[in-house]
Amino acid sequence: MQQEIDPLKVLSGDMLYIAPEIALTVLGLLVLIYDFAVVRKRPSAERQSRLAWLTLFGVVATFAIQLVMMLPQDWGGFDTANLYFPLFSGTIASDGTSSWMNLTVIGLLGLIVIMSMSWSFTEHWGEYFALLCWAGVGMMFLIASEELLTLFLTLETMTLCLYMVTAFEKTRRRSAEAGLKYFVYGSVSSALFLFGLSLIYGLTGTTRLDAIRFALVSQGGSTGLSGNVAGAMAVLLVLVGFGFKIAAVPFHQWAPDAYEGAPAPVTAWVATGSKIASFVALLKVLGGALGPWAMKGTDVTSHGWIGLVAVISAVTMTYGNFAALAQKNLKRMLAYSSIAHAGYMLVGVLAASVSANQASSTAPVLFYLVVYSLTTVGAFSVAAWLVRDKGTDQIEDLNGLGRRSPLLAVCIVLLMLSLIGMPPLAGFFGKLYMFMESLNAGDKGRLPLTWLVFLGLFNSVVSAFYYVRVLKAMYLREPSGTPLAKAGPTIAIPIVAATVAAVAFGLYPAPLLDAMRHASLTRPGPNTRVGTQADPNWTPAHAAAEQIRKRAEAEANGIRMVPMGGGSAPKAKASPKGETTPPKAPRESGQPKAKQDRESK
Amino acid sequence: MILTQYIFVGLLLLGAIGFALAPLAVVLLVAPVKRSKSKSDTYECGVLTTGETWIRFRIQYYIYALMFVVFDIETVFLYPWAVAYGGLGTFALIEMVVFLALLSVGLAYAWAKGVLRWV
Amino acid sequence: MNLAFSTAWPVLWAQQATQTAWLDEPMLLGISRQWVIWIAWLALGFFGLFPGIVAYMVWAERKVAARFQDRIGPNRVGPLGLLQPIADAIKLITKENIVPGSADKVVHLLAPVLLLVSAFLTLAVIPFGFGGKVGNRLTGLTPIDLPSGLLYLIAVSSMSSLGIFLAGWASRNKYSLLGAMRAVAQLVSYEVPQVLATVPIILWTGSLSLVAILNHQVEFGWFIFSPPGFMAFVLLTIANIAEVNRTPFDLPEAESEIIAGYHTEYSGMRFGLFFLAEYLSVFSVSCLGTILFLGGGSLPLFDLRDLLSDNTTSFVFVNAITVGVFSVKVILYVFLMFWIRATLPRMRVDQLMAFAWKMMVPLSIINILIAAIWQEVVVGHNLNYIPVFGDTFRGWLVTVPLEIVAVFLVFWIHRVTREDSAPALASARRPAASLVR
Amino acid sequence: MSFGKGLFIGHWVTLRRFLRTFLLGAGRTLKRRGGGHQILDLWFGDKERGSQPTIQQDARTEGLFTVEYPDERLPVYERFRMLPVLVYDDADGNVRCTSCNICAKVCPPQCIWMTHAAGPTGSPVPLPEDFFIDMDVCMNCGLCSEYCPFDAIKMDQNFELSNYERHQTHIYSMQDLLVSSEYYAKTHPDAWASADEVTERGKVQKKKDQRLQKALAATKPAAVAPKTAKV
Repeated sequence: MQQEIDPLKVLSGDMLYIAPEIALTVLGLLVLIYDFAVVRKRPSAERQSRLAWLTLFGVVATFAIQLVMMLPQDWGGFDTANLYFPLFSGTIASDGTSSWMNLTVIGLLGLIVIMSMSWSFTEHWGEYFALLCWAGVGMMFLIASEELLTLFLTLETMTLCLYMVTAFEKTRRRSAEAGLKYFVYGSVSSALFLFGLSLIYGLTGTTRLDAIRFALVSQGGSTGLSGNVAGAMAVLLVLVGFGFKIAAVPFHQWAPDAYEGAPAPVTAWVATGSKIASFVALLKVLGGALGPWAMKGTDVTSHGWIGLVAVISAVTMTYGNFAALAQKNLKRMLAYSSIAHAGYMLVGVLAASVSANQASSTAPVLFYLVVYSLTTVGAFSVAAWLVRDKGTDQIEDLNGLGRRSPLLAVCIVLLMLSLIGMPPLAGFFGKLYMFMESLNAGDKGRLPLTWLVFLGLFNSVVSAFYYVRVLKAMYLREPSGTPLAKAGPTIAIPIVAATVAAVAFGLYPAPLLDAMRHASLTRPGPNTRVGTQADPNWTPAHAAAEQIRKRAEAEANGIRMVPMGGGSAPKAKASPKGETTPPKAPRESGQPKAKQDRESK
Repeated sequence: MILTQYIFVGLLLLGAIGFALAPLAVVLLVAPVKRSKSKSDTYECGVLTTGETWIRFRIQYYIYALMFVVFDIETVFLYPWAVAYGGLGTFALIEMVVFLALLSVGLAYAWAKGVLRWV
Repeated sequence: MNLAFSTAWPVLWAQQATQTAWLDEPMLLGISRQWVIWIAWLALGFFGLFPGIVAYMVWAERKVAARFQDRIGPNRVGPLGLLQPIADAIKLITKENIVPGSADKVVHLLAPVLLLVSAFLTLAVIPFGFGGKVGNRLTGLTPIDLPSGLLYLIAVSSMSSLGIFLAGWASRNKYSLLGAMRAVAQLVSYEVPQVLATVPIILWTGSLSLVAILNHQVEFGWFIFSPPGFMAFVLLTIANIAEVNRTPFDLPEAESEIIAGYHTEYSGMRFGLFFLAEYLSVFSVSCLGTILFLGGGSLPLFDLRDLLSDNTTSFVFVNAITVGVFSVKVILYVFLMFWIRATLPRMRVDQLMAFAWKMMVPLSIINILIAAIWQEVVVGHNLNYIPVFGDTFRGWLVTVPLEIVAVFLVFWIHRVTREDSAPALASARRPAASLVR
Repeated sequence: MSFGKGLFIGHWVTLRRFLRTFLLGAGRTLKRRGGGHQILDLWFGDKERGSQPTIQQDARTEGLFTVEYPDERLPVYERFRMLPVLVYDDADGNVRCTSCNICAKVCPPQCIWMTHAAGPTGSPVPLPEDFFIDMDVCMNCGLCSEYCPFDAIKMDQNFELSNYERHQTHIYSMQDLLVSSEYYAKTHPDAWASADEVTERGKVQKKKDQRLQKALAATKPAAVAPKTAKV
């Protein structure tokens, strides 16, 4: 008789793994209730600061929860950084990538909430902070999603919240215009994206990412897209959806207006958070699920989406950089620079799907994502500073900043250099790893990718010009008009944090890269089928045991595994004969009796 | 077996439409038709209509429609829970309390924002 | 899923399987028995008996409303005015059908049809009697026994707001448009409590099918006899009255405000269809209320099921009684609506909306929780447990105070927020009081 | 909890009225107060039913108090005014009206006019030759009967005056207006028995007797002259 899987026990088990997301949702609700219940009568400024502090406190708490989740098991954590847990019958999975990226997203949210305290650009503070948190929840679920429907749902949650928050500066018409453009463009592209997903479901018969890859591999090995029109359509439409999200060139028209119109903290959140989540999803869908369609055999230039993505990446890089050259407005310039960075990261995505050691090839992209988003938050807080004092965000308003607040000016210089990719800073290492990764593609694929790498370097040089223009304004120009007021803590903290990150990861990139490599390793290998909810005796503990076995294989073929944070290697040593001793059940106390007996069978 | 029962619904639908249109057809045969200009313009207490009738609605109706959709979806989620309630443990009750609490916060929020006041 | 739940379902399937065999053998002229039954239902029931019932409900309403006002009511057309409905019908048919020039002709015609169709469809699922008996379960004298009967009912009953709005919009008249918008806003606001009020029923029965609900009430007693059940009954009745646009809530077609609401531009038989649809939905809504809370055709003390055996005479006899009892209950329910219509004045539109969202919806949500608590306290978690008196007493002990607290809470919140939200009104009242003193 | 108390009281009041219509008053049985049975009445009922006022009721009547007008009638109050009529003493057929035109002058809508009768010798005689009231114009105010010194014109109580044609017949001539004093006595008993009308009648009777005596006296001397019927 089919054994009873008690859904509720499994569900309650899984809830613990999405504790950070739950915390953030509840935080959003609390902020909302606090706004309309307690501080409704207070003046807007006081409401802003109280709600901001409440949100900040909540975000720090969520950061702590996420950190605890990532501690290794014997320290009481769930070791999510090293283990892969499919949750809610496989729709989302908590693994290394999702843990690390959650950490980054929550950190960014903290910086953005701090930045939002600098000046009052709206009265609906309750809704503003709640929407920021819920957009964060959407991002975290998007990063963790393992299945097309959940992917679409979480993508929509994130973007819907961002549409609304973009239009929150009711006093300025530009904000409404930005919100509307973002919304109209977004809804059209998400409709096409959905159509693409349905085509993929039609072709493969399943919506789970690993099952799609499995189906494509079993359908015809890696024959790429030759003669497969429906497949090509599906890939094109999916690229439309993702192109919009990461603002790649053919789908970037909304980005400059939306970035410029929206209030600076929101722009930062859109430029960083939504990009991180979209790129991780892109890696999972293109790199993971649609891998077999990438290219025929190892020939990069054959039928497959590699060529298409390469072209998009090249065009995005060059367009982003050359358009940024002509910009007078800081936020618009940063918008085009973020398009350019999207181009670079696409190179990383390409590298990830063609490079030899598939398992840890996504590490450079993740590294670059983290570094890029931290530095961009710093850059946008400069824009916030401008808007707060001058109301406009032209670059020449920065004139003479070098003399008035030298410390912050130095930080801004470092940020800009890191964005260019100068050697001592993190930006350089990000690009370095990505381009190295794309160079060690298979022998047939190396030539086109080398062109791409060359184009990337050339663009970095071009980008130096418009970043340096900011420095020129700060140091070589006399202050014109009213000088910028002293940047309060709410502006200084994001800038300093971003600079510290850029410098620290620049001087000593190894730990971040290892963490990212570790993160990408915990993802199930390209061809393995993850135990799905269907088989009866599946439990999180069971998945953990399988992971241990997988890491044993990885160690067997020579990839050194150094877990981040010096946690001791997981206790259960996998003996070479492949027979594994089940590890300590992850949750002694919370485990109902019946389940433990089942495990010990 | 279940699906065939909907055939009856189809039959009833057609029958109902027929039952509604039949008298209207009889009216065509029996009722007098004396057209006149004044008889065919809209009746507004005798005053001639001015301006366009199909105007844009007030935003009030849109928000009520949204509120309705939210609470209708809530019911759609409540139904399966209620059907399966017998077989589930008290955990289901706690989970549903959380669900209803979330929605009540939504209602309270709308209430506090003065959306529910029909102006 | 524990034992009770997973086994209940196959039994239902098995039972329906045996039924299909019996239904499929040809009965007359080669048509299978099932189709014959359906055609009988349609010809006799839906397009014969029900319009008759509805026509004479109109007559009954006028007589009862008259008697409430010490009048006699129609008594000229035939003995006791019994031919009045026929006279009305003839008048409506022979009247000229005026359609405004600027109206949208097709939609103007379709709106009443849609309304009538939605009223008819709600009756397709209602078990009027006990029907046959399979094992211990009654199959219910119902045209079709859908396993998701209640869901079907909600879907169909929300079609009526569509019909009303089409009528208002198509007749291209400012007043009818205004009336239609108000009507739809009201219908939409009262559909939420109506639907939430049915959730406790499903909670206790464990199934959406109305026949299962009937069976449950026959075995465990009517749902109205428990505090959450009674509160749900009150909520459902109020929401039903609002759904059907009857008196305390008949603002959308209030003559005093907006000529005749959404059917201003309708005359002749099209207006007749509106009238027929309204009374048909009164009938179907009261049937629904009776089935859900008053135990359909079952008598409170005497259990008719054991009279049921296989031969047709017992089938006819028992079902005759149940249909009789059912119609008595429906008549009482409809009389309640007539009674309310003869007593209460019309509600102002903002009070009407505030009542729906600020009192009915919170109350129905709280009532669902209290119903779950009642289920926890009285029945516990296996569906086959027959609650003994001790349990029900404990249930009452727990839920009655909860209900009272819930009602007071809701009224108190409303009173507090109303002060807050209408300061002008409140302050206006106070000086007047001082003048009086 | 005063909130909602009104609901229950209101419903109780209406229900009580509803039940009382069945328990007391006309609603108790299916019989109509004006005779005839509610159910079988319309086709088999006796035709002239409903000509006599059959129902007595006032504000304190409980239960059903509908008067089904054509079949049941409420008595009309004596002072009810509906269109004036001319009174003639039925004892001797003497038309009281002396066509003095006071009523024509006093009538607010001026809807009375008359022509003076001429005696055999052409000299005016205190009688109207013809007397017209325009029914549509008359507003039943009763001023004519107030001012008439001879109690000649009185207000009648017949209100069922509908007819099929409204141009010719709505101007009542004297033939339509003349009504016997016995009919007046029957419809206005109190007024007929009231002191001033009795004294008035007495005076008129006395004057009539004097005139009769005078006429007889005038005819007696010429006992031989043939009696001229002057009256």
